[in-house]
Amino acid sequence: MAEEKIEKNPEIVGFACSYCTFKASEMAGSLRMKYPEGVKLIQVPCSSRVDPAFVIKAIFEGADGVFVAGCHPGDCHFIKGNYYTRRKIAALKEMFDAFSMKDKLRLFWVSAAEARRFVEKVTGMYNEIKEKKNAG
Amino acid sequence: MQGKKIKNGGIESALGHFLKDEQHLVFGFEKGKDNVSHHVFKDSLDHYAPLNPVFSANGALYLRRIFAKGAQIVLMLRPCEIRAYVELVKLTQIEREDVIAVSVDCLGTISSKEKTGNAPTDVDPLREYFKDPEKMRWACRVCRERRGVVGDAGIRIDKNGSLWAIPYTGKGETFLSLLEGDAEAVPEDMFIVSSGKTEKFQVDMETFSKDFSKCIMCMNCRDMCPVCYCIDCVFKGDEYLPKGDALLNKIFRTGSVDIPQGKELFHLIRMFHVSQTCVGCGACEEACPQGIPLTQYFKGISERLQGMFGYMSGRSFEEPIPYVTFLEEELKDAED
Amino acid sequence: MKTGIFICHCGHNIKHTVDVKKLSEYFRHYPNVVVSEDYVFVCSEPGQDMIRESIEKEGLDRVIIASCTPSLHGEMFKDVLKKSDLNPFLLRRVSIREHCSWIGDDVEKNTEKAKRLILAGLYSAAHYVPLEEKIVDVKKSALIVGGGVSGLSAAVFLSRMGMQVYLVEKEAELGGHVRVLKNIWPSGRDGKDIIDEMVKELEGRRNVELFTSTAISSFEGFFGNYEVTLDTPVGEKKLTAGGVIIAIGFSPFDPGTKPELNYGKDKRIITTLDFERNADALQLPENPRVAILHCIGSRDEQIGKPYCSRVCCVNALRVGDAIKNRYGDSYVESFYMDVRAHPRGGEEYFEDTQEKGVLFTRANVAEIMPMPTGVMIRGEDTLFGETFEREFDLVVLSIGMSPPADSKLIASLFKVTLDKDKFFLEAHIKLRPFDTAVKGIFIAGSCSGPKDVEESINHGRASAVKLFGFLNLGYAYVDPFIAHVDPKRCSGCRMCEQACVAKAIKYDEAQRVVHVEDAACMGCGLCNATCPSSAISLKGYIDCMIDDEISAFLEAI
Amino acid sequence: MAEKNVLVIGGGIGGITAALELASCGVRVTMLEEGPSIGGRMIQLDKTFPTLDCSTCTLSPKMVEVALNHNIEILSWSKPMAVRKQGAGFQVTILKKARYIDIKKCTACGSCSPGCPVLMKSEFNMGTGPRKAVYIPFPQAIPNKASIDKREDRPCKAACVDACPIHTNVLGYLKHISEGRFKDAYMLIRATNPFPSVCGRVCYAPCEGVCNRGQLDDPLAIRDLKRFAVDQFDVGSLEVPQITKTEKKVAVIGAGPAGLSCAHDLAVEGHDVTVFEVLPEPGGMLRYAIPEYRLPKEELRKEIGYIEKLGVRIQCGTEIGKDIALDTIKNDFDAVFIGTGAPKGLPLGVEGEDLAGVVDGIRFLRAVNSGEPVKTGKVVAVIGGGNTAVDCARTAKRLGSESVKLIYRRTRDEMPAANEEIEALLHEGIEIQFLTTPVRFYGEKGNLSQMECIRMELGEPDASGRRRPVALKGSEFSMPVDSVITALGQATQTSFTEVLEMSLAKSGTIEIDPLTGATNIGGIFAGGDVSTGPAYVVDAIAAGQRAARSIICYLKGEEITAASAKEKPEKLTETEAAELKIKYPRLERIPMPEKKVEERVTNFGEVAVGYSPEDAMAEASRCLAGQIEGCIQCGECDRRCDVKAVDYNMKDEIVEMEFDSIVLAPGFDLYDPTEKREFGYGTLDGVITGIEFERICSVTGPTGGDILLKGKVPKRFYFIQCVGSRDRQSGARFCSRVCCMYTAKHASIVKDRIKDAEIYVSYIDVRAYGKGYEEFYKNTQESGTFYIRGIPGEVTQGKNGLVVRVEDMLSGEMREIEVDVVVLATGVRPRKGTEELCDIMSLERDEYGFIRADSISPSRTNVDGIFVCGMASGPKDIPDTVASGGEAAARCMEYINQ
Repeated sequence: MAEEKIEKNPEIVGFACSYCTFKASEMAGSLRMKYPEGVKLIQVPCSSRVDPAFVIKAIFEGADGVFVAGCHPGDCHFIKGNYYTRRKIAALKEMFDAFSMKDKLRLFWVSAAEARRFVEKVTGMYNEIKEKKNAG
Repeated sequence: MQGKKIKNGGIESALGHFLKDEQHLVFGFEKGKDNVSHHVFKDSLDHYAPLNPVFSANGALYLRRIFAKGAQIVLMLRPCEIRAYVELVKLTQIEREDVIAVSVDCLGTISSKEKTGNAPTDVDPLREYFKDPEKMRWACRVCRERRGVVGDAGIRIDKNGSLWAIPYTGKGETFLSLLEGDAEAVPEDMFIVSSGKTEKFQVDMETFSKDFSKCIMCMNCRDMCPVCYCIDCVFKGDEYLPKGDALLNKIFRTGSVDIPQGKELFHLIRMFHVSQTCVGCGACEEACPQGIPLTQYFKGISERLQGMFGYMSGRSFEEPIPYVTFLEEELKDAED
Repeated sequence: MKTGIFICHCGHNIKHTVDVKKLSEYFRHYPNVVVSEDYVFVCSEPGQDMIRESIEKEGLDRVIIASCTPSLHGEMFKDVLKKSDLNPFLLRRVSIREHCSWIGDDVEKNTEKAKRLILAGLYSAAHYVPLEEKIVDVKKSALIVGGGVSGLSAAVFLSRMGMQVYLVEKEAELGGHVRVLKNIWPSGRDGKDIIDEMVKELEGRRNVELFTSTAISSFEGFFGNYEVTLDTPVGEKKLTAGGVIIAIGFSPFDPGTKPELNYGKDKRIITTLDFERNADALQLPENPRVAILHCIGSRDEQIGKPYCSRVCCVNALRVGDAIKNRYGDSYVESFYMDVRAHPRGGEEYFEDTQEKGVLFTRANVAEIMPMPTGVMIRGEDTLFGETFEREFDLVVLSIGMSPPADSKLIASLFKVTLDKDKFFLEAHIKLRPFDTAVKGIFIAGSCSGPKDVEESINHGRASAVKLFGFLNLGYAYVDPFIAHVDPKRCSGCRMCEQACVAKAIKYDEAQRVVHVEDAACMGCGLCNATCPSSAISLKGYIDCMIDDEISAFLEAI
Repeated sequence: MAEKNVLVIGGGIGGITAALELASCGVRVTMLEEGPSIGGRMIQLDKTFPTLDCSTCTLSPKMVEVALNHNIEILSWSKPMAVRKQGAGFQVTILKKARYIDIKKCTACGSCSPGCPVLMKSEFNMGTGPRKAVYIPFPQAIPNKASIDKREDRPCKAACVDACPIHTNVLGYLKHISEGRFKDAYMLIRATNPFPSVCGRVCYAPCEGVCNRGQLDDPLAIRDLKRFAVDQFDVGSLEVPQITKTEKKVAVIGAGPAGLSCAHDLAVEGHDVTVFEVLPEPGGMLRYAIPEYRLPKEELRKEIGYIEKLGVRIQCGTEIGKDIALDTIKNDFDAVFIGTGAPKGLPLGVEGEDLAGVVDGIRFLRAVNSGEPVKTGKVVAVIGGGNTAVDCARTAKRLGSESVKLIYRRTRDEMPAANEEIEALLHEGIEIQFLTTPVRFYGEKGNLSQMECIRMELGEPDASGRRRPVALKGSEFSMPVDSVITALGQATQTSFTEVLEMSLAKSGTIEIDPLTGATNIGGIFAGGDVSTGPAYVVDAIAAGQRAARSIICYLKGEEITAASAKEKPEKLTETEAAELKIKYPRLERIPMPEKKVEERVTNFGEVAVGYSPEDAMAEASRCLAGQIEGCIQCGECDRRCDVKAVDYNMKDEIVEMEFDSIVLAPGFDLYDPTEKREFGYGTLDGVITGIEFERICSVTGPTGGDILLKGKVPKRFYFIQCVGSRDRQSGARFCSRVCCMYTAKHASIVKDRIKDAEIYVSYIDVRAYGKGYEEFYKNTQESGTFYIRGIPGEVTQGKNGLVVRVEDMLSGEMREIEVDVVVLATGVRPRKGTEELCDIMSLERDEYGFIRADSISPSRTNVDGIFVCGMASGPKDIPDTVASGGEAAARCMEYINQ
């Protein structure tokens, strides 16, 4: 009997800023948009609160992917926070790239109204990672 | 560029004169019986050696939290040490007021783990010795800046083996004034013309895990790192490395935990912490009892991450550390 | 630790796709959990009663409510805790509706996800400590920088409201640019009257101190208690201000920087400001030919002024109107790109001016050449695509507004930010136009971008009411979710201080550690992520909380 | 400082700013909002210029701030009716419109809206999409509570709903059908009825009997419309809802309508249900008594199939009391429902009844419905006057009998069979012999050949109110017959209950609490014919549902409570009926077509053909409830609301309040460009206004944020500025100050979302006067939007889209540009109601109707103490509105502290 292939579902941890992305995720929920349950969010006041160490920790605890998401550049509730986020996370991505795991970390800008975009971003990430994970 | 050609014994006499003041110190190298080592000269500059062919630790490590009032210290150190010093100044770990930092051209070093007795200490024999780059530590071979062009002033070696002192800041001018002779144009071509280059660092997690599997979490690498300046390391707490009850909790919750735990986590987080300030000196690797190729990783990562912002650690006192500043229009492709 | 977990069905909304019974059952046996219940509507009266009873009966010290997203019903649940004498910050909300039951249909997967989410709440809440909304004393006094119409209106309002007002003007006279305007459109009032009226009122008040010919030499401290040193003609003056309004206005664009305009080389080429000042003294022939040029120093990227100055189109209309009123048979031609007669009544004014005979030509003017017989204007009519040369007796340049000459200086003194054009930057261009990134420092009037007189008055008063709202109680509440420094762990590297947008972190030279000014902190957590040893941490979002949430999502259970 | 109270009228960004500023200064603010939520126009915007940041992101935190501020009280659905100056302050009469939702109870869970059958234009979406009559206007609404848009009282009393044993939402499904939403109609029926296709065919329709429209002209064809809705939908495609399983097991005895309805409701609740049925197939009387021509078996099978999909196991061929004892079942299950019906036919009790050729009607129908070969004679007499008798007669006719006669002892008026059934019977050529009853059967060799009858006359009324038939002595007569089918009534079969000593009535029915279905034995419930004696399908369903509700409580260990008592169907009073007759002219009921007699008597094919969609919609729209706008009080939201927050009887309130000052921020409306015929708004598809376009772009809008028109992504856009601004013709000389920029914003949104879009903008002057505006305009232009100076002369329908004719004033050429969408940047107008507002406050207005304000202190009105901010006094962009809100607050503070 052919062995049934067990599909492996990835775990994605996302950091979402309270003012934009978390709001978008709330709206995605209230509009009953669907996205994989493997995506779990941690709410932070501002994306700049995300210490790259959290990302590294999540990866070593077994996350298949991590994303950091905040307001679009220039729209930060804390005025400039996300510019710092961008620097740090871009650097961390470069570091991940050096370790040949660039696709595990992503940075998204999602405003509070962009529920659709939020869903598209996380679903896209989930599916890509899932495909890789199941490819071998 | 203007500078002063240093006469034979010029440094010794100038700094010796400088040390006459009770409060004045020189931090450089001392020639011992069978070794050259870091030394703080207080009253005289006896046995002073401008060059040290053996790398055991980064001298900037000892400078952290020097806030002495009134003392005047002249640093006569390798470029990698001065660069670390510059970073520490930016991080308010050293009061710049008290220090004149002079970077001395570095012809290369060998590891303190090698037999150290047979490396020469004088300029010319050393130049000869390191003609074969394989003798050098890997960190030196691919060093980004072996030229004495950082800090307040530099000691450069010209093609003929003569030493030149060149000021870069006001403090550098003060240093120069200690030396005899008049300022003159510095020759264009120096012995060390350019610095080494590493290839873009690329590795995979498997290799990384293998390389670090030997790690015993002694954290010597952290302790000997000149730019790992924290008084209290996050790894002392339970957030990343649970200990005691916290560890027990975790074991009860999850079933089992590898001991020693969190090797990868420790090194990667530290790597990110020092990514903008690492000078690639390789002190961590010197300190590692397990022979893990730390320099490759830390230097490799930091050069990639610094490159993103056109930053080079220790190059200038003015450049802000990239993580505490930003440009509104940059990193357009950072977003996925 | 005694944790109570309350899982809401939200009618069918959650129960529909999450096995709430299974969850409450699972957590009932979890260490440190003493109550684990599911209920149809935790937010309803009986639901709240259930929580209250559990707190009182079981002595709960943590409450976890797994229901809708935290932004809903947040305050209400906090009140429930308060009523039971439990610190409201020991409440953790877990969203299992918007983030779980509504986004997937698979009951098993959703239940698993909900379990992880609640677990994250549980782990995180274990680190919660009671927090208090702190109160800081604030001085009921305001420093107003700039004595133009904005600053004066702010001062008038604040003084009427009984606040101590210090108004600082670098010039010898108060009133700024408005003082010279003889006929302010649309009211037709004399600027001097408006200014004198306000100054007179201020001078008559005991709670107002006016400083002219005065500069600010130092500015220290934090929201509610700013220490200010003034350099006055009679010597140094120190004062404490609770808040600041920066209303330093604008600088008129200097047409001299565009040599092709030949401004300053011929008295027949003047600016709108010159016209306002000296309209009566102008010497013009019987039936004068007058050209008015729009957008001088505005919408001009070549000279680094890409912005529209907002007021100059109406100023240009004013000139045309005035000439036409005085010389009925004059020839007045306005050269424009777009006529931005946008203010209330502006469009009508534009039409009226056209009806009075002012010609409007959409044109690019290339050159202004003084000739013996007149001033020659050469340009291209962009409607007809033809070049033209015409001679005029008077050329009026409708100049734009440039940022105040000392904007950089003032910005660095108060540690606030300028925009790309060197005007002051608002915290939010639309909804927080008076706030800066620094708490207690406000901006008003043209210093944040060109504005007309009416708008500047508007701004002055509006920013003043904002400041008053901050200070009027004499104390202010501080959000509990702010940064906090553990001095024993701080290495004093000052990275956080450099990064802090709110400028709330201060370095203590003696101790070589930083501390946070509670009142100034905005609570973004950037400092926490910047500090390598997490010596500075954001209350409510400290490292171990977030780290444990990560663990809760991922570790084997 | 004594506490001061200020009234802020309008909950848009202007009002919000003023209110927050005042509250921060320690003033108590009452904010009146005419609609259900604060947020004003700004919350309707997708993005705001020039930063293109999202409007919701920036505004909703402010709205939350208002809601949380202890100094601010929001009164939604409220407006001032009268204002009187009193000293320096004002006394204000406020109308608080009823919300019909108790906001203290409402949890904003949103369960109500999906069920509401009334679709209305969404104000929030500017009519580009629908909303329900019960609704939360948008997810971020403050207060975040539902409202019911009830505008007038329903003209009828909804007697249909009260008459229905299962309270079918008749009003609701008729509303759906009348507007063509057939699936929604079906789902609504389904919500309270697991056998819609059965009830759509064979229900006795008590609803129609009481239908209030029947008092005007004809009652609605409620059952036939149900049948129509059922026909539009395949039960097989119905998805099974998510069910959370419980550990409880329930046994249902009898797979008739009562048992299966009970099983259905229990299964949805997650209980594990097993149904025991003695016959080989489930369905009970529906399966074995009702003839195929009335209820096709296939329909029934589908309905039962769905119940099985819910996880109900049906164990056929198992007789309780024989195969399994009742006490075993009681022990094996957590609860039991008995719905075994009344399966026994009652004997006639006359001589010769045992002859071959005399059969019991129930048995006869069961045999036919089981597909057994049944032969009836040439001449058949059916005894009885009920539906069963009629079914037997019509069945016999179809089986080929030459003569079929119905023998009934009373007259037509007393016949219990449904009128239309009798009509059909007569139609099919079956004769009824009234006032006759058989007294004896004769036979030859044990086979029936003759029947002796006696004539009857009607005497005194009996207990049932019907006049008792009395035999006329000596009127006996004989008739030849081959077959006699007796259909005189049915009885229960309850001997299996004896093991548990269940209490039974004399007639053999099980005694239950009629409100809960509980028997005298704990955990055992009963309902349907077994407890009432023979009744109708819908009564059985009701009984099953009632018992299910009780069992659910029982299994939870909760007290078993009776469902709320049924309202009695109410008639219109005569005056009401007379008034309505005038209001709603006579409209006759549209009959449902049936097969021709010749076609139908030869086979068992279904007789009733069903409505066409057009007829169904026309018939459904006769419903009186559907004649009104807004909520029709169908009760669906109430049924769905778990916290019972719905209150249709809520009344508008009028309150008197005192304030120290008033700040007006009623906002603005947008110019309606219909009168500008040349642009084709309202006549040409694809011509829309800017604010409608805004909604189409928005994630919370009708398309979820995709720019779609009629389901397609448009590629070519034409924006026309200054529509209704700078235009004497439309009475507005003024510049609206926002349209240039919102057009540039729209253009850039389009560019961002539709990469290959072609965009044109017509303008007179581009008034990009605010901070960052000029740069934004430049960017828009540079990223490929074509600006054309000149306003088009007309927009017409071309072959491949709309054709815009415009003279490009810069090139002087006349152009014809073909596009998919024309967006009109309509100007600003005073908000509807501004005039009334000004009148009650004695405020002056300017020539355009905006509130007149001072030119140097722009919040001052002609009445001291009343201030104005935002667009109410003339066009403003958002920053100016915020500034004016602050200024108004400042003036107001000065005024109240004088």
